[in-house]
Amino acid sequence: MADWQIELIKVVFIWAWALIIAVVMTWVERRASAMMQDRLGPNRAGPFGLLQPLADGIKLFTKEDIIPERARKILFVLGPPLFALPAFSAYAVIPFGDKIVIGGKEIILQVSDVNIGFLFILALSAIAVYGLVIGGWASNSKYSILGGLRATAQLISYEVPMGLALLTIVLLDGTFSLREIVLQQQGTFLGFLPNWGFFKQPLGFIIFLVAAYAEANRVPFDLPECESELVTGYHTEYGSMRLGLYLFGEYVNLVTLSAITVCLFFGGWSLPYVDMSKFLGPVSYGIASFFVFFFKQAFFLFLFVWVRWTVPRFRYDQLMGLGWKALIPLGLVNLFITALLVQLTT
Amino acid sequence: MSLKERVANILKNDLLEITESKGDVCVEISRQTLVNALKRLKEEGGFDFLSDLLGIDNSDLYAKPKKKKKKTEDGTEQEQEEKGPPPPRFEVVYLLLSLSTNERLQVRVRVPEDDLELPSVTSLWRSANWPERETFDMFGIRFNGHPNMRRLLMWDEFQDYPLRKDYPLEGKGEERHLNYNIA
Amino acid sequence: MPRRPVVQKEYTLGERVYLVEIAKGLKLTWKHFLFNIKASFRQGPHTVPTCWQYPEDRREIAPIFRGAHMLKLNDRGQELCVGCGMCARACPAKCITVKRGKPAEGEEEKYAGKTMSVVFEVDMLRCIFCGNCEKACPKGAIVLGQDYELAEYEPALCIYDKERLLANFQKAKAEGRLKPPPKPIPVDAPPPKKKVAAKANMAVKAGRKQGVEKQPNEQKDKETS
Amino acid sequence: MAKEIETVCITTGPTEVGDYVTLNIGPIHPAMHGTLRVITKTDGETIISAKPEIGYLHRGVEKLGENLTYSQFLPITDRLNYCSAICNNVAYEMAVEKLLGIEVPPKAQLIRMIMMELARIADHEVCVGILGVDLGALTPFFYLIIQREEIYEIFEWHHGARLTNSMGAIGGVEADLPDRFHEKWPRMRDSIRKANDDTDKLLTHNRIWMDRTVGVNAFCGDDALNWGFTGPMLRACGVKRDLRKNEPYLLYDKVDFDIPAGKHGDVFDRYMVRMLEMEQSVKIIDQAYAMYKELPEDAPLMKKVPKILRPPAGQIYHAIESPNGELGFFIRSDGSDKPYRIKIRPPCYMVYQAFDDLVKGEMISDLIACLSSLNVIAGELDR
Amino acid sequence: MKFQAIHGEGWLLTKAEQLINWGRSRSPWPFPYGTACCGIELMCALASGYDMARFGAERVAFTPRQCDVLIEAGTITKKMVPVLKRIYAQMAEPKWVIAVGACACSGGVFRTYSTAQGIGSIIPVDVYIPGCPPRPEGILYALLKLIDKIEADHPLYKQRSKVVEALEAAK
Repeated sequence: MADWQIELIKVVFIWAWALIIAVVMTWVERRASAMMQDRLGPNRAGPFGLLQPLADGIKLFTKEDIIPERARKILFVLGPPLFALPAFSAYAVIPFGDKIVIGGKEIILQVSDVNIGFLFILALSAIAVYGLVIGGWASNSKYSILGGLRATAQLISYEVPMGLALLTIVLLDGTFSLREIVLQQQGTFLGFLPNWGFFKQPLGFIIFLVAAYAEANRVPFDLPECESELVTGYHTEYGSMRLGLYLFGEYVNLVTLSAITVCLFFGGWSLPYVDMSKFLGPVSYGIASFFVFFFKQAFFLFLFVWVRWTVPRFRYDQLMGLGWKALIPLGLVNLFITALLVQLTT
Repeated sequence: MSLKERVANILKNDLLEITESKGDVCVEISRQTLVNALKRLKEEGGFDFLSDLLGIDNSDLYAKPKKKKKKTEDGTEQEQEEKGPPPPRFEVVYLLLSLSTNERLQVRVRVPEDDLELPSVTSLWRSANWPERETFDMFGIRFNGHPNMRRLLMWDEFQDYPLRKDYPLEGKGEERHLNYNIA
Repeated sequence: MPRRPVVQKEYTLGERVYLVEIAKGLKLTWKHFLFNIKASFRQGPHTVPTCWQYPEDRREIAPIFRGAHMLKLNDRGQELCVGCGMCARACPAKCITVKRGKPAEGEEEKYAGKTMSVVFEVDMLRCIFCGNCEKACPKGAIVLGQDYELAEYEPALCIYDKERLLANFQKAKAEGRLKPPPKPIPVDAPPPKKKVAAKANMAVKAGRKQGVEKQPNEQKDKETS
Repeated sequence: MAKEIETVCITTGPTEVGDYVTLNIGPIHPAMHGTLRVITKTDGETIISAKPEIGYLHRGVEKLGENLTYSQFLPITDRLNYCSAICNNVAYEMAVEKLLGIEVPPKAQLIRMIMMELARIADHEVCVGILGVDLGALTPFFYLIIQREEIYEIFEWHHGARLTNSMGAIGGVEADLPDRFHEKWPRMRDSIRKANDDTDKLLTHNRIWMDRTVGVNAFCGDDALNWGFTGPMLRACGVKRDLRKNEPYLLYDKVDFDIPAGKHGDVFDRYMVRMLEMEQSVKIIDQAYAMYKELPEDAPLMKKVPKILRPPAGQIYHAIESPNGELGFFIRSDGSDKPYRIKIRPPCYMVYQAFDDLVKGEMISDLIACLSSLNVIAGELDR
Repeated sequence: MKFQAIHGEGWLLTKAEQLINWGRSRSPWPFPYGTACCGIELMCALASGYDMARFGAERVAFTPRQCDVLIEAGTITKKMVPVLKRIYAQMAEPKWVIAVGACACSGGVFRTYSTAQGIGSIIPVDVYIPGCPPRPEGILYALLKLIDKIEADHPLYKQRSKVVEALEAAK
């Protein structure tokens, strides 16, 4: 197989995989939330209701497509894909496994190992905001525009603490490449802890996680949608598959964010204390590393769901207050101390 | 001192009539002295809480021929009223409450049909705000000095006053049409 | 401009740092989650104890639940309704139409009383299921049953005629879902005790005559007392 | 009844000058409970003014009451505050009984008390649950609604309906406590407490919840009295006033319970008052049930009343403490079998008219929180 | 094989119709237009005890653009009629309406000056539920009836006949 063929297969595979996780996530979200709330959740479409997302998809596809008369039509159409696509693209630089040897060829389980993968992700997540803002503005509805405004302010101000938290990891590992970072996180730290970003940077992790929640518009930071205040916020005027893209984009976002979390703070595909490559064959090692990564990712996906159904949501000004008054100073202090320690130890 | 006596002491000459039914004391005062009398009741009598305010259309009550002659207090009273010229059609009842003694007092004012106006008591109790609007909405009694004398329950274009006795229960077939230009 | 009290509330340290209380909350939802996950693997439609999976797993309906109406037959299969129209008068929604008539020649056996209802219609769309008709009926003929699956595509189907009401009764009888006879209500009344018994009887089943006779008596009692 | 808890009040709020965005909220809006509408002027997210518009559920109940007999009107009262229909039923029955001049037997009074307190719990559960939903915490709502289902089951077995109960009749109640109640109550008491505990764990000390509620829409006690507030709303402002204590009816003077009161009248205090009141209701039911057990089994349930009620002419006002506050019925009778005029004094009507004052200067999110904590029930608001 | 969506003919399009119906019937997102008492029972039907979400009727959104089934629970007063009309007009096709309870079906006990006597004369209604209010089971039963109705629908055939009509009109 030529290289480009392998690359193509990888691209198709990772897109499909991200899609599948996102689709399954919608089902998990509904069933898990139901279980937390002492009820059952969708269980009629297919076994255990697993086909529920499919049914929703079919329904949304065949629904009438309404573009409000006074909406900005081009922007209205542009909004949803602009929101959903960057999250997909960000998945390209995530190493979802170590490497696999097939037919004597060593294949890296990553679409492309960009040496600035880190910045790429930050840039893409900034683009996704436009999807919300454009959607909110183009709808020509007051609720939508409020949602869009909230999205802008929220996502921009949480980008900063997120960046600060990520910078500490960069400082520690000395690279922007996600693959390099994961490789650096193998082994142990202080002799008994896994050498993960989480143990080296607990504060950074918390800041990152909070910022990730805000980035993904999840409760307690789901102000742009805010069911009870803004009807459904920025996508109030959207129906049919455009709405589907927004909802779906949200889950793809979750998938990407949880993948980043795993890469940066939880050692990617590696298991703590155990080096899988020593006792597994080249093929099975590749598969095993893939699944290790997946299970770690699944935990964070579940955490997203779990937190959502537990806490109330912030108020707009409190949210900004938390971002600017708590997370950014904390992030700066954390960055400073980390820099100092790195400087002292090397 | 019983409630009746106390109220009579406070109201003095403003008191037109005092009745009691099943323990509920009802005082009648005239339109002209209404705000003053209520103010005195509030400040001197301790009736500092306005529970509610309501209108009554008495047209049916006086028009109806009495089927049975009852020997209760109220019955004889009403027969006496029937002898004179028909009393004013509308009546507004203020339900007062004393928070310190937990006594309740009804104050009623009669409003003739040709001059449907009353002074507003929103300056005394802000709780009279919506009840007064509702009384206007349902009976057409205007309250002078009310900050926002508009219809409350029915829509603005509605013409009639539904709780009047001559308005049919099932309405006159009004429909609401909305032009969507929200100013 | 409104006046507002100055609010000063001290937050404890645990409250201040967000995470402690959120962790407690997460623990609670996790407990519910685990419990329900375990429960959902149980056999049968009623898995999670707090959720009734409606079409397969139905809740027990109280025997006195006020659902769809039915017209009762007595043990010999005769219609109890005499078409007096008391129910129609007692109904606040005015949803019952009754027309009184004499049974046709040779059909007297079908009816318990000397008269019967020629037309008996209940407009289910109007009905508010308050049970006033049941209370008003001197013969105990109209009863609110347990049926609650009343949805229809067409409003016309929701107007129950006499056949439908009788069929409701037959169905309920076949399924053994008949309402138990009402318990006599203990009434606080001055002696003689005869009247208490009479009232209690009336609630169950009483001749129309008795009812008519009793009413003015009662009223007189009331007025003199 | 003076204010017992002192708070310092200051005048604050935005000035109504300038060009603002008009935002129409409702009547179909997730937080507007279906029929409320508020027209707000906003400066960014800050509310400059909020004018509630009501009447979207005005069904002409009072006019209808003039055209129905006394016993026919009873089912209509269910549809006022449909979250706790029994309180409406009992309030109306007691008003008519006052007009007739009869007193119901003690057993009936106890049953009424038990059922009313259950209804109060159910009402508060919905209010707290909806408050949670509107502030983004959905899960407590589901825990509370299950308790409500249990309470409904008892209602259903007692008088045959879940929501619009039409409980009892004028002169007493028609059925003794059902077996279900005897079986279930000991367990239910615990499960009600557990559901409240769960809600408490998820919300009360959560900083996000506290930030959203503490100090939001704080209101002064004397203002509240002037506006005609009653019930939990008034108690949250620090005025300990409860008709069950102040003007005892039924057998409330024979049971021992506290009146929970807040301090600032903010959303948090209202929430806490409601939570604590549920606890008190459980206590009242326990005591009433103990008293009930002492009565003989065949004790009378009904006072003898004629089939067609013709109360003597006169006008009365009778009020009880419904879950939302003072629920009063003013009835004027002209001696016929239909009331001449019925006026209902709904508690949330008085509270909701102060809405502009309550939310002025707060943010849109606070408006939602405020509205949910007021527990405005459109049925009794518009009648 | 005929590529025509006539009922009973055209295997492919019949299958497609079945697929569409399957999707639509398993994901009827409700618009809870709960105005009065029935709204509370609707809430119970949506909440834990009965859990309407089992049928896919989840994601309660209050924006008409995103919903399929308008569950009209409660009284519609004359003041509300224009709002209801507008909400219905804003919903995207295909849309269905369930009228819950006596007030929505016929005005119920409120035969008064301010109450609209049923929503059937205002917007098309698919399923009527008597009851005041109906039990949550009654609401679920109606939802199941609606699902049956959706499954018996011929969306593509309808679409085709619409197109045909439009073409003929153009001629």
